[in-house]
Amino acid sequence: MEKTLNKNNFDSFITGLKKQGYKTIAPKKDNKLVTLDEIQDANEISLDHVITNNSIKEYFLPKTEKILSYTIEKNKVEMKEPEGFAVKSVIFGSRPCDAFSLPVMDKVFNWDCVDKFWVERREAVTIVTISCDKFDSYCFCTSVGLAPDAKQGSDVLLTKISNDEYLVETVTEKGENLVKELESVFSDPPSGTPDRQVATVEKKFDIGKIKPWLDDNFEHDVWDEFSHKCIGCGACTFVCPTCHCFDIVDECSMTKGDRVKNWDGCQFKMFTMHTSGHNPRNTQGMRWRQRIMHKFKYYVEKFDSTLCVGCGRCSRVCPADMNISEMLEIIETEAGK
Amino acid sequence: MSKAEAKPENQFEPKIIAFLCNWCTYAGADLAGTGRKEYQANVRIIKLPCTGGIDPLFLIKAFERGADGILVSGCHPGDCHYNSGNYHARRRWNVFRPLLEFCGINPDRIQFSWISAAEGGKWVETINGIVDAVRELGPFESYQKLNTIGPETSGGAADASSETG
Amino acid sequence: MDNIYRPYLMTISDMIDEAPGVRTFRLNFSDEEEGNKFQYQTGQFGLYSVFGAGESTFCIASSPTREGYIECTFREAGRVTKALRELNIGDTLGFRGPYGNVFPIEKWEGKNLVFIAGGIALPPLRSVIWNCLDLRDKYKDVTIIYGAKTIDDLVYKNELKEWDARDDVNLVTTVDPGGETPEWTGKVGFVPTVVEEAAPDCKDTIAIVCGPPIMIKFTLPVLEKLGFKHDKVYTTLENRMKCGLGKCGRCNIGCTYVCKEGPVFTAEEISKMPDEF
Amino acid sequence: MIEELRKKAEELLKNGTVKVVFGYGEGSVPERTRPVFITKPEDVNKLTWNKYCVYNLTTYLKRQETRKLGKPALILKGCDARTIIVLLKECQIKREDVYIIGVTCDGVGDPLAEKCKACDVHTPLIYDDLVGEKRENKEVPFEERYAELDEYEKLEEKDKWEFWQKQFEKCIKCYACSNICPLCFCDRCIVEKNQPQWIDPSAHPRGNLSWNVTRAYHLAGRCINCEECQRVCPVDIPLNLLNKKLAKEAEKSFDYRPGYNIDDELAMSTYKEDDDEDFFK
Repeated sequence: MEKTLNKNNFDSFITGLKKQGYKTIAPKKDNKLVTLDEIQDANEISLDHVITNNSIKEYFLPKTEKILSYTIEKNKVEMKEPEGFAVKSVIFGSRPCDAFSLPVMDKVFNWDCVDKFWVERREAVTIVTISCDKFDSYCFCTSVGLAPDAKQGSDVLLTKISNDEYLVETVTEKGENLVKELESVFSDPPSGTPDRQVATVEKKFDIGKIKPWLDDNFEHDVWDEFSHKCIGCGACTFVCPTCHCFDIVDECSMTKGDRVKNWDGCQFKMFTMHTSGHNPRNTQGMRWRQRIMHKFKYYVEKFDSTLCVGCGRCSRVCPADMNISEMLEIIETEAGK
Repeated sequence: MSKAEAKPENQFEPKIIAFLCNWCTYAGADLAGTGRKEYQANVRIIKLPCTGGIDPLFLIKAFERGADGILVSGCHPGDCHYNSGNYHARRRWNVFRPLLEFCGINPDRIQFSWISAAEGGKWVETINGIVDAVRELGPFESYQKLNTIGPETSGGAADASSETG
Repeated sequence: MDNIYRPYLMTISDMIDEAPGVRTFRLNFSDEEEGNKFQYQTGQFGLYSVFGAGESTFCIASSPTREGYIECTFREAGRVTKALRELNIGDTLGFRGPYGNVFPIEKWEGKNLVFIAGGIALPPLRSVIWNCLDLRDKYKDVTIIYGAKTIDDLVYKNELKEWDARDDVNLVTTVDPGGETPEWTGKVGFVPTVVEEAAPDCKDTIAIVCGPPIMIKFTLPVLEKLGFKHDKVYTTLENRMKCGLGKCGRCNIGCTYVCKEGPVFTAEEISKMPDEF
Repeated sequence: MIEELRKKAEELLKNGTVKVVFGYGEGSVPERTRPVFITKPEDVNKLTWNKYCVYNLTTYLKRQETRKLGKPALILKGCDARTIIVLLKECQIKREDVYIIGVTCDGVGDPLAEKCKACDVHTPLIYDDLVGEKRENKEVPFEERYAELDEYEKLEEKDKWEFWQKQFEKCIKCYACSNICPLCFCDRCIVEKNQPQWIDPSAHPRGNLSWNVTRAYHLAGRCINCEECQRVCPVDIPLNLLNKKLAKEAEKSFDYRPGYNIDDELAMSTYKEDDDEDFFK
């Protein structure tokens, strides 16, 4: 289904969502950052950014979440399932790269056994994406097979067609239902071919050359050389929309507690360390290799999908300016040798 | 004590955690006890070898677990059983206290004192003082609110206020 | 939808101290119905949790032929194992599992078996040893070579006696040089050396090796020298895990998720993995 | 100045004084530089110097991977060089194990970094070689140095709490702040220790408060105000305000500023009998 949405109607769109019982999450300016955050009012929405600082991931895999609660009394333990974590919401104004990260991660959370915390949230949330009309030098979606107006993962895709008008394309049934629910705020589709204002993101490398090289170069000097500047923090993995590694810890008092799932990252020294002190990934080079391998080889082999959507967030936040697309360009060059 | 008798109904009873050095203040508190001196029963004592061994994290942990107020007390300067433990402690609190204040924690919730083994009376006074002060401030709800994880509001992990006693 | 992170509640019905810091728990399902439905095969592992301390991964040390309970053996090392040691008979703990693949014992029928273990790595082999011994007539010769640092550190001392007394089991125990006492009648020497001395015949034989990385590293070449083919040598790997379900992303060696595709691997499979143990 | 730096680096590598030079190279975008580790004299052209050289390269002295490269020469601004003095005082490095190429500096960042506004170390206080024209290190008055704190100190208690809760709430526990910090050199951070678990590793309000307060406190009387923690924070928490507050208190109470004088006792491992104790009962 195609429609148009005028910027002036954002207000009634957001009010409409509220009336229908949706929690609305949208890009919001907060000092230096633009973050996907809960909004109450359409005028909180920020639209002039390239990409939000946080990824869409945290609405499906929160930085910390309860997976079990329990009470302990003498030697009797009672368990309680967490409730209310999946809230009917709309994420409005996320980017196509972010939206695409969801079907990519569906694969691991549905693999073999189903992680209900992910799946139930996925069901509860409708994604209304806005195509990118600008980009920066860190963006490389086109290099990993995406596009600034890619539809995968979105339920509805909005694309700017004039200064204050967006083309509305429904992608899924869920999206179609949402548009129908709020029909009055949308206008008829444009007559003729609309002028889609979509950024032109240049390709930085040929993804086809990456995996074959990785297959043969588990041992290579580039891993150490490139990662000398890495400080071993988790910023890259935490802002990444597709990094999904987590830790499970218990937090409790004497009589009750929670089992909690927290973001964890492969760049931390402690990530793989055994209790004995032995660490299979003992150097930052090995950990950096794991990050690249996981994204561009292991995940591809296992789930037939690259675990990177080219959003460039990791490169933007890296304290030491480790640039992932630069790494991939180096690999491409090496592969051509 | 007359105060305890005149206790109005539903009066808020703050939980005070006292970190005491073994050699002076703990002995002082003991003296107050053997001297049958009464003081408000809101204090839970944690005895440590020396104030010099009290990590600021102890204080944070106490607040996490439901304390409304904290007392840190040890030997008077010059009287430390380990010579200089209390001097080091004093340096620590000199910077840590303003840090907490800077973060919006009322400094009256964390009090410091020197009470010797002979000062049973000062112990009674100090405890009554901090209990009254913290009662005035009310429960440390803003900190205890931090204990809720996720959307479920009932029963967060360290919703421990019911069990510090 | 089921919560895949929800553990079974288990009650400790028995415990035995095996060696300094090493303890075995026998666990029964608190909910009998759950226990009746529960099934596992030898080689699999689980996540044991102490409520309030967290989860820890180790194998199921009992044999599926012994029904109604599972057993686990652990050494006190980290936060969770320390909390486990503080539990007593009658206490409750959590168990998620069974996870991972299994020892293909049916494929081994009619063959000789050589089990080689070092230190605290006997528990995963104990499961498969008892499983095979309980189906004794399906296998030919059974040899167990087990070593530890000192006599004290040998685990399952009662069962070692039992195996030693059996005619149909050839048990070789060894302790590292310096770990023996004058009364010690077993061997003295490191496991790889003892394996070389014992020289099990490779013909029609399966070798199952489990131990610390350094022991495995030196034992595999010995087996190769004795003529064991890579696909006739099995081992079980241990890596740090948090979910056991192929999601948390830390146990992988190259493309292989130890929690899903392991923990049981043949030496052949291992030789194909990148060197990241 | 770039040429001078390159020449110096080349000379040190060629004559074997050092095995590696920690310096600044061109970054992903013109507004960024990145740490580079030059091990071959022919690579010195990768070194650069401009107003975007904000990093404090001394942080790589604590990392196993860069330590393995051998004796380093570090290109250090005045502020960064103060770290060396603290590290020496805390016995983390030996003077003979590092070679310091000091650079005089008029401030970095665009807009000018906060730390540069009250700079009194335009010329490093410790170096083996100095590149750039020597500047006078004029003392900046106490009030001016901590002026940034004023508006926060003035807040009401409730507003302070709300302000910081809003900031800490954002924390994702990526530990970039502590990993970038040249003075957070513990092999195993307190947050990585779980027996007992002093600080909840979860990124919830409780864990975030205890982490951020503890991180700051562990730098009391040590932080040299390089502002790296704040710069790298992916969620933009003004961490340096906490550090600065502690620095202010340490200076006020103990008349001590870290990284200025190698002969000064470390503030938190010494004491004076007449230290302030007005707040004691």
